[in-house]
Amino acid sequence: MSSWRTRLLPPLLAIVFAVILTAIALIISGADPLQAYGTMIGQLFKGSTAVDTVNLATVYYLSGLAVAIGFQMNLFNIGVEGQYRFAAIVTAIIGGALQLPPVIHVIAILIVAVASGMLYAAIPAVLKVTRGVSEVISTIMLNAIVGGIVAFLVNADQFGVQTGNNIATREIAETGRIPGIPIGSGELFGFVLIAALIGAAYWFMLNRTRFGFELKASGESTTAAAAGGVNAKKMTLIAMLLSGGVAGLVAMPELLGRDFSYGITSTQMYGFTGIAVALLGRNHPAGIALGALLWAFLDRSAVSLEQINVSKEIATIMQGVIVLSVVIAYEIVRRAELAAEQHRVGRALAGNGRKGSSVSEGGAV
Amino acid sequence: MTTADVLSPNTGGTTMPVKPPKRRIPGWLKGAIWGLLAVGVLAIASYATGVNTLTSTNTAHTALRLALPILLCALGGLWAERAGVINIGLEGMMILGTWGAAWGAYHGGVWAGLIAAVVFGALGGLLHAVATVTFNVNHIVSGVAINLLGLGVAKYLANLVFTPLSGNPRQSPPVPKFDTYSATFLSDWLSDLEKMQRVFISDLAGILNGLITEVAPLTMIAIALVPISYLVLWRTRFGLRLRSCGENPVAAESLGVNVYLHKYVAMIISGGLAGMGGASLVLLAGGADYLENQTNNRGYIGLAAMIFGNWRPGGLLGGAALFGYADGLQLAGGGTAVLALLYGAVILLAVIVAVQLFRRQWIASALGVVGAGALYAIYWTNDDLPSDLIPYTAHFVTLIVLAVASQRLRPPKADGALYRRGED
Amino acid sequence: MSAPQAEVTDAPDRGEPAVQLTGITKRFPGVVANSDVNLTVTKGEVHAVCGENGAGKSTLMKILYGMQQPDEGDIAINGEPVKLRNPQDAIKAGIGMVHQHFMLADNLTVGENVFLGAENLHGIGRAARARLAELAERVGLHARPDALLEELGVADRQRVEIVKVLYRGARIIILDEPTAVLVPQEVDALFETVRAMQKDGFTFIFISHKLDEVRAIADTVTVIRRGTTVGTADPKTITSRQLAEMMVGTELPSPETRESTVTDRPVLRLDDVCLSVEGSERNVLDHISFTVHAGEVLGIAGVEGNGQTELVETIMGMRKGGGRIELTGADGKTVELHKLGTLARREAGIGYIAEDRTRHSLLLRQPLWVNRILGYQTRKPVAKGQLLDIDGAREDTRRIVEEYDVRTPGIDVPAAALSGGNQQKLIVGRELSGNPVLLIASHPTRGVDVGAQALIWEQIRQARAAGLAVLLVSADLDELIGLSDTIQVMLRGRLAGEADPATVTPQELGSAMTGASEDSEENGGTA
Amino acid sequence: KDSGAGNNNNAGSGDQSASCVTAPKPPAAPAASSSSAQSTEKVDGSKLKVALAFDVGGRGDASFNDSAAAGTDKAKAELGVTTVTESTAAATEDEAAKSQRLDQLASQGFSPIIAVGFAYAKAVGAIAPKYPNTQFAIVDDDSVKAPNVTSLVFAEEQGSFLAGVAAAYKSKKCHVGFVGGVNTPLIQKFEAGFLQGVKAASTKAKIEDEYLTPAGDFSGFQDPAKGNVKAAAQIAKGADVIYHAAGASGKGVFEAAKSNNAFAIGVDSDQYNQKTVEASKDVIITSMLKRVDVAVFDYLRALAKGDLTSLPKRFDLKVDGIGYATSGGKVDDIKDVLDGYKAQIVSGAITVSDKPQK
Ligand SMILES: Nc1ncnc2c1ncn2[C@@H]1O[C@H](COP(=O)(O)OP(=O)(O)OP(=O)(O)O)[C@@H](O)[C@H]1O
Ligand SMILES: Nc1ncnc2c1ncn2[C@@H]1O[C@H](COP(=O)(O)OP(=O)(O)OP(=O)(O)O)[C@@H](O)[C@H]1O
Ligand SMILES: [Mg+2]
Ligand SMILES: [Mg+2]
Repeated sequence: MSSWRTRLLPPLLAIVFAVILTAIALIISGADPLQAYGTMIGQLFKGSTAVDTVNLATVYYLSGLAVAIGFQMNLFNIGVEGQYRFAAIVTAIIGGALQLPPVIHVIAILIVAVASGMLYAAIPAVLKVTRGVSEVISTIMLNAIVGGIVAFLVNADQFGVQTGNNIATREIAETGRIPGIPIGSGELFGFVLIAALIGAAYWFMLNRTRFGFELKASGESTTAAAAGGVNAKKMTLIAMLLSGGVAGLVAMPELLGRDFSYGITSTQMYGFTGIAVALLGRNHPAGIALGALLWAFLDRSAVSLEQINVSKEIATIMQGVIVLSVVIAYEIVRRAELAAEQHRVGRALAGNGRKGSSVSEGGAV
Repeated sequence: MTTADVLSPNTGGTTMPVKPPKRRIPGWLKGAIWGLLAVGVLAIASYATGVNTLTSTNTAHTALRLALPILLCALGGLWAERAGVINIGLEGMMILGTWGAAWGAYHGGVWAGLIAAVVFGALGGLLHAVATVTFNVNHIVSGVAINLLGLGVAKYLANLVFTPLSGNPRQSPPVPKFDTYSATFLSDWLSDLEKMQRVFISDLAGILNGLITEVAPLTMIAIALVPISYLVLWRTRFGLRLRSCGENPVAAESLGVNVYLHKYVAMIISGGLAGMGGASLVLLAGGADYLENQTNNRGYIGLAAMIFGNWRPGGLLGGAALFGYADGLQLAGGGTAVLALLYGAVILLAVIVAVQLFRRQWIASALGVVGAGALYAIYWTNDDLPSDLIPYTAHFVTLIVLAVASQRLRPPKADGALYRRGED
Repeated sequence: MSAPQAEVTDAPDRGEPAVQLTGITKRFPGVVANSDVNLTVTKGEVHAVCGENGAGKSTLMKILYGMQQPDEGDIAINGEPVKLRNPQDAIKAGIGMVHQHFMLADNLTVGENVFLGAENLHGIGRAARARLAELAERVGLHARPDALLEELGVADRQRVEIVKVLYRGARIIILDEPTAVLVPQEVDALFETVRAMQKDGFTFIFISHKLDEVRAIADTVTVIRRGTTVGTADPKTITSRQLAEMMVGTELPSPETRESTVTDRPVLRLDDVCLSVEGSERNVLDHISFTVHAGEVLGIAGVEGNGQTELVETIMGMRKGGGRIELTGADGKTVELHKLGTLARREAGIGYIAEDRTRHSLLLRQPLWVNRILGYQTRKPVAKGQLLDIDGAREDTRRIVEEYDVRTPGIDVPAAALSGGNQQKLIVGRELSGNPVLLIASHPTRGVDVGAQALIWEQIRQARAAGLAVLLVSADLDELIGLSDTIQVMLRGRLAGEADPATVTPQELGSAMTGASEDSEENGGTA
Repeated sequence: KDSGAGNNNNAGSGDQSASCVTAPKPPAAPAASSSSAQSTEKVDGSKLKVALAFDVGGRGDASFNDSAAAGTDKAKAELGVTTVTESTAAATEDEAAKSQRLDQLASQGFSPIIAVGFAYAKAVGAIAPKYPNTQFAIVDDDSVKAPNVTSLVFAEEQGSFLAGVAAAYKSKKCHVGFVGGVNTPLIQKFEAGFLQGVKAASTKAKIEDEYLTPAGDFSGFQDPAKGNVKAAAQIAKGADVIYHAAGASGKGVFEAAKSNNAFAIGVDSDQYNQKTVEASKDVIITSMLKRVDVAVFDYLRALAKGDLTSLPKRFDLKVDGIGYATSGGKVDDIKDVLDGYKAQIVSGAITVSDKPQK
C-alpha cells in the first residue's frame, strides 16, 4: 500500500482543499484570492524570504522531531515549549559567559543546550515514572512556569543586560557562533546541516537500533514490550529525556546563527508549532521536514499578505485546515484503496469459480 | 457431586484478590471532607502567619472568578473524554466562544451572547467530531488543528466584523455584562463573622462570603453544571450510553448503542461548554470584551484540571478550584500570601505524615518529613519569593499536589481510541 | 457441494426453523470469510457450529447479529426474511450474542453493563435491578449489580454476558466459544443452564473447538471449512474423530506424551516464592516451591485467577516477589534470577509463550519480522550489538513461517492480520528459536484449531526430547494431562497438590482446582 | 441584585483630599514656552512614502500603535503626505519576520519606515545598513546606532511622575496603587516615575506596586480579568487611586475602580475618551500621555524639511512629547500643582529617575 497515491495524494488533496476553503474566506472578506496566492508564492523569490523560510523551518523541524520522539512512545510531550525555552535561556547565559576556542565553544554550547533541555524534561519524566503524574498536565504547568524562570534569569539583577528597552542575556562571543551560509541576499543558518544530521540520526535510531526498536515496541504495546524485556518506565524516562534533549536544540539555530542572545522579546510558541509539524509529518523525519517547510512558508506568507492588505489570519486558518484535511485525506484514500481491494478480491473469486478451497488458501489475509 | 455444589461456595473465589465488599465513601462526602480539611489548614496558616488574605472574601471571590473558565473547559473535556474522544481542542473552542459571546452580546444582550458562545464552541466540537468520529482522525491531530482554526477563524471574524465597530481588529466594542447578585443578608452576617477573626469560623465565613457575593447568573450556571453533568452522565440512560462509548464502543455498538451519534452529541456538548468557558471571559463584569489571545492557554489548564480530577465532575471541580484559588491568591495577595500558602503546605504535609505513620507507611512518611522540612526551610529563610515566579503559583501548586497525592488515574478505557463500526 | 464425507442429515422433519441463512458471502480485504454459507437452525435446539481457526464462524455469527453486513445472501428468522443492519435489528428479532471476546466495559458496573442499550425495557432504576436479580439467579451470577465488572472472574463475566442477552428477551442465543476459558465444572454449570433454558424454548447456536463438548450439548452440528458449510451432522452418532476430519480432513491429534524424557538435571528451581499485591492482605503467591528438570514438562492446573499468571510473570521478572528463583543453563551454571530483568532472564535461556498473545507476545501493527525481534533484540540472528540485523530477522522469520507452517501471505503483513492460530505458531516458533533451556508456556493452544494444536504440541514434545524443561500452564485439562510429566494444582496462590498425569482424570483435576476436595475434607463431608 | 457600579460619591470632591499631601505646593508654572512654535512654517511632505511597521496590536489598539497612526494621519493632513502603508506584527512571529517586513517595505521604495515598538530594534539594526538611502525610525528604542536610523524615545517617567502627584492629591486614604502589565524596563519607567511622583507629593502615602506578569510573558497586556483582580485586591488593601500601565488589561483596572468607588489613571492616550473603556470613564481622573503621534509627526516634518537634527533626543514634558490629560475635569482643581511640578521637571529642578527606587 505504499504506492505514490497513498503517500502523495492525501497531502496534495489537503492543500487543494485548504486553498479552496481559504479562497472562500478571502472572497468573503473582499480580497482577491488569486492575488493573495500570487503574493504568497511570489514572496519566495524576493529578497531573502526563501532562505528565511528554510531557516525558520529548521527551527520547526527540530521542534517537530522533539515532539515526534515522544509520540513514538505514546508520550504526549506538550512540554517541548517549556523545554526549549528553558534550554535557550540557560544556554544563552552560559554560552555568553564562556570563553573558549572556536569549535570547542560551539560544542560546549550545544552540550549545555541538550543537557538543559533534558533537565527540564526530567521533571515530567520523573513525576510520571515515580508518581504516575500525567505528562500532559505536568508539561502544561511547566510550560507556563518557564516564563517565570526566563523572566527571573534574564532580569538585569541576575544575568540580563538591558539595551534600550529590551533585556537579553550577554551576547555569545564570536567563537561560540555557527557561521551562516550566504545564499543570494540571505544567509542560511549553519545549523541547517546539524538539524539534517539530527533528523538522520533520529531515523537511524528508530529503525536500525535496538534502542529504537524498544522505544517503538513500548509505544505500541507496553505489555508486549514488557514481556519482551523492555522496561516501560525506563523507556518513558529515556524517551522523555531524548525528546527534551532535542527540544533543547530548538532555539540554537537562531541563538547561534542570528540573535546571539536570548531575551524578553525572543520568540515563543515554537514548541506548540512542533506538535502540529510532527503530526503533519506523521512522525517520519522526511515528513516532518516537509511539514516544517510548509509551515514556515505559511508563516512567512502572513507577512507578505499584509502588503496587499489581506488579513494574515488567512495563513493561520490555512494551517489549521491543512493539518485537519491532510489526515482526513489520508483516511479517505485509505478507505478508497480498501474498497478497491475488496472489489478486486470479489472479482478474483467470481473468476475462480466457486471452489471452496480457493478461498484464501493461506488461511488468513 | 453436582457442579453446583462445587461452584457455589467458590464463585467469589475465582477472582484472585478477593476484594472485601468495601464501604465506599460517597464522592460528595469525600469532597466535603477534603474541602473542610483544606479550609482548616488554610485557617491555621492564616492564623499563624497573620496573612488573612489566605481566606479572605476577596480571595475566594477572585478564585471563583478565575476558576470559572477553567471549570467550564474541564467539564467540556469531561463530556468529550467520557465518550472516548480526547479533546485538546478545548482552547480553540474556547476562543470561538469568546468571539461568539462578544458578537452575540453586542447585538442581543448577555443571554444572546451566552447562547452564541455556546453555539460557536459547539461548532468547534462538531468539527472535532466530524474529524475524529467520521474520519477517524487521530484525536490529538484534530485537536491541534482545531486550536489553530479556532484562533484563525476568531481573528478573521473579528477583523471582518469588529473592526468597523471598534476600530480595532483585535478587540470587540464594549459589550453588555451579566448583572451580579449577592445574598446580601447572608453576606452581612458572614462578613461580621469574618471580622471576628476566630480561627476556622472566620476563615470559613470569609470563603463562603466570597462565593456568594456578586455572583453572576453565568457563575451559577457553571457551578450547577457540575452536579448536572454528574447526574446526566451517571444517572440517566443517555449518560450510560455515552460513557459506554468511552469504555468499550464495540460492546456498546453490539448492544444497539449508536456510538457515532453519542460521540457526536458528546462533542457538541463538550464544545458548547468550552464555548461557555469563553463566554465567562467576556461576559462577566470586569472581564474583557472579545480580545485577541485573551484565553491565554486556559483551555489547556482546563484539560489538566479534568485529568487532575480523574475524569470525574467532583474531581475536576476540585482541580479548577485549586488552580483558581492559587491564582487568585497570588494576584490578590502577592508574595506574602504565597509564602503563607507555603506555610499551609507544611501543615498539610504534617497531617499527611501523621496519617502515613498511622498506616505504617514508613517511606512515605519519611519523604513527607523531608518535603515538609524543605518547604519550611524555604518559608523560614525567605521574606519574599522571587516576584517573577509568583504569577505561576497556581502552576507550581498543581504540580506539587500531583506529585504528593498518589495518582490512581483512571481514564475511560477507550479514550482516544479510533473506532469504526464493524471493525473490531 | 464440496466435502464428500459430509453425512448430510439435513432431515426436513427437524421442526420449524428459527434461523435460516442462505448463500451468505462476506469478503474482507484479501480474504473471503464466508462464501455461500447455508445454515438452518431449528427452534429449541442447540446447534453447534464447528470449524478451524479462521474458518469464518465468528464472522457468520456477527452477520447474524447484525454487526457486519453480508455481501450476498439472505437471512430469515422464524421464517420471516429480515434485514439486519445493526445489532438493534437483531435484538428486535430476538437474537442475542455472547461474543468470543467478551463485549463488556470493565469500568462500568455489572448493572450498567446489562442495562446498557436496553434501558427502555425497565429503565436503569429499581425495576431494572429487580429483573437483573431474577435473571442472575437463573444463570448463577452472584456478583452485586454495583460491582465494577473488572472485579469479576471469567466465569462470572460470561454469566453477565448471558444475563445481558436474556435481559433483552432474546430467544435465539449465539454462544461463540463460550467454554474456551472455563474449567470443566464451570462448563458443566453452563451446560446445565443451557439445557434448562432449552426446555423453556430457547434456541442456541454454539461454537466450540472442543468436539466432545459439542457432542455433549448439541442436537445438531454444522461444520464450516474455509468459509463454506461443509455439512450438517448428528453429534449423537458422529465421533469426535469424524467431526475433526470433516473440519480439517486430517486425523484428530492427541496431546499424549509417548515416553518420559525426564532427567535429574534441575533447570528451574523455585524456593519459597511469595508475591503480594497492593490492596490485598493475602499473598497472590504463597510460598511456592518446585523444580523443573531438563526434559520434563511440569503442568500447572488451576482455575484462572489463582495465581498462575502471577507465577509466570514472577518467573519472567515482570513482577517482583520474594523467595529464590534459580535457573541452571545448558552449561551447568546456575544463576539467581531475581537480580535479573526480564530481558536478562530471556537471555539466560527462557522462552516465554504468554497467555494473552495480543497483549504480551505481539506488536499487532508491526510486520511479522519485527515481531520476530521482540524479546530477542539483543541476540543473533536478529541483532548485532546495539544495532538490529534486519536481514537476519527477515531470514529467520521466513524460517519460522516455513517450519511452523504459519499461514501467511508474507512476512511483511502486520501480525494482526493473522488468525489466532497462526499468530500462536509464529510465537511458538520464535520462543523455541533462541535455544532455550526452559520454556514457559501459558495456554499455548488457547483458541487454536486442532491442526495448529497438533503442530504446537509436536514442537513442544520435540524440544522436550532434546532436553528442554517446560513449565506448562493450561486450562485445557486434556492438554495438561496429555503433555505433562508432572501436574501441580494451584489454588489461591498455593500449590494445593500434585497429580500424576498417567492416572488422573479431568474431572478429578477439576475438583482439585476448584478446591472442592479440600473443602469437603475440611467440612468432613462429601461434595 | 447588586446595584451595578459604584456611584462614585467621591467624584469631584477633590478639595478634601489634600489631607494626604505633605509637600508644599510647587511654585506656579511660568507661562508655557515649550510647545512647538515652529508649526506655522509650511512644509511639504508629499514626496515622503511613509511606512508604519506596527508591533503586535497594530492600528486600533487605542494605545501607542494608534497614536503612531494618528501621527501619520496628521502628517497627511498638514504636510501633504500622500503615501502611507501599514503593516502589523503577529503575536508569535520571530525576528526574521520583522526583518522581512522591514526589508519588504524598504525594497518597495518606502522611506521613511517607522518601526513602532522596541521589539523591532534588532530588525532595524539588521535591515537599515542594507538600505543606506532609506530613512528608518524606531519608537521606544535608542539602541540602534546607524546614520539612517532615528530613535523616537520618550520620557515616560516624567509623565508618570505627574500621575503620581495627581494620585497623591486625589487619594483620600493616602494610599495609591500601580498595576504594571508586564515587568519590562519600559513599564518600569512608568512605575519609577509614578513612585517618585507620589513620594514627592506625600511622604506618608502608602503605595501598592505590582505587575501582572513577568518579563517575556506578554499576556499581562492582554488580560483584563487579571488586571481587574489585581486592582480590586489593591483597592481592598486600601488603595483608592490606581495608575495602570497594562495595555488592554487596564480595562479591568478601570472596572475594578468603578465598582469599588476608587479612581484610576489611564496611560498612553487620553483614555477618558477611549471607546473601549467608555463604561467606566468617570473614574478616570487623568491619563499619562505618551505622544507617539507628536513624535511621529515631528519626525516626518523634520524629514520633509530635510533637517533631522531639530528633533529632540527624547520626547519629554518639555517638547510636549509627554503630558497629562484633563478630559473629564477631575484634575482641574490641581492643575496648578501639576503644572508646577511639570515646570520643575522641565527646568531640571526635579530629575525623574527611570529606574524604580523602592
Ligand atoms: N474485520 C475483518 N477484517 C478482515 N478480515 C477479517 C475480519 N474479520 C474476520 N476476517 C477474516 O475472516 C476469516 C474468518 O474469521 P472468523 O473470525 O470468522 O474465524 P473463526 O471461524 O471465528 O475462527 P476462530 O475459530 O479462530 O474463532 C479470517 O480469515 C479472518 O482473517
Ligand atoms: N481490522 C482487521 N484487519 C485485518 N484482519 C482483521 C481485522 N480484524 C480482525 N481481523 C482478522 O480477524 C480474524 C479473526 O479475528 P478474531 O478476533 O475473531 O480472532 P479469531 O480468529 O477468532 O482468533 P482466536 O479464536 O484465536 O481468538 C483474525 O484472523 C484477523 O486476521
Ligand atoms: Mg471466532
Ligand atoms: Mg477465535
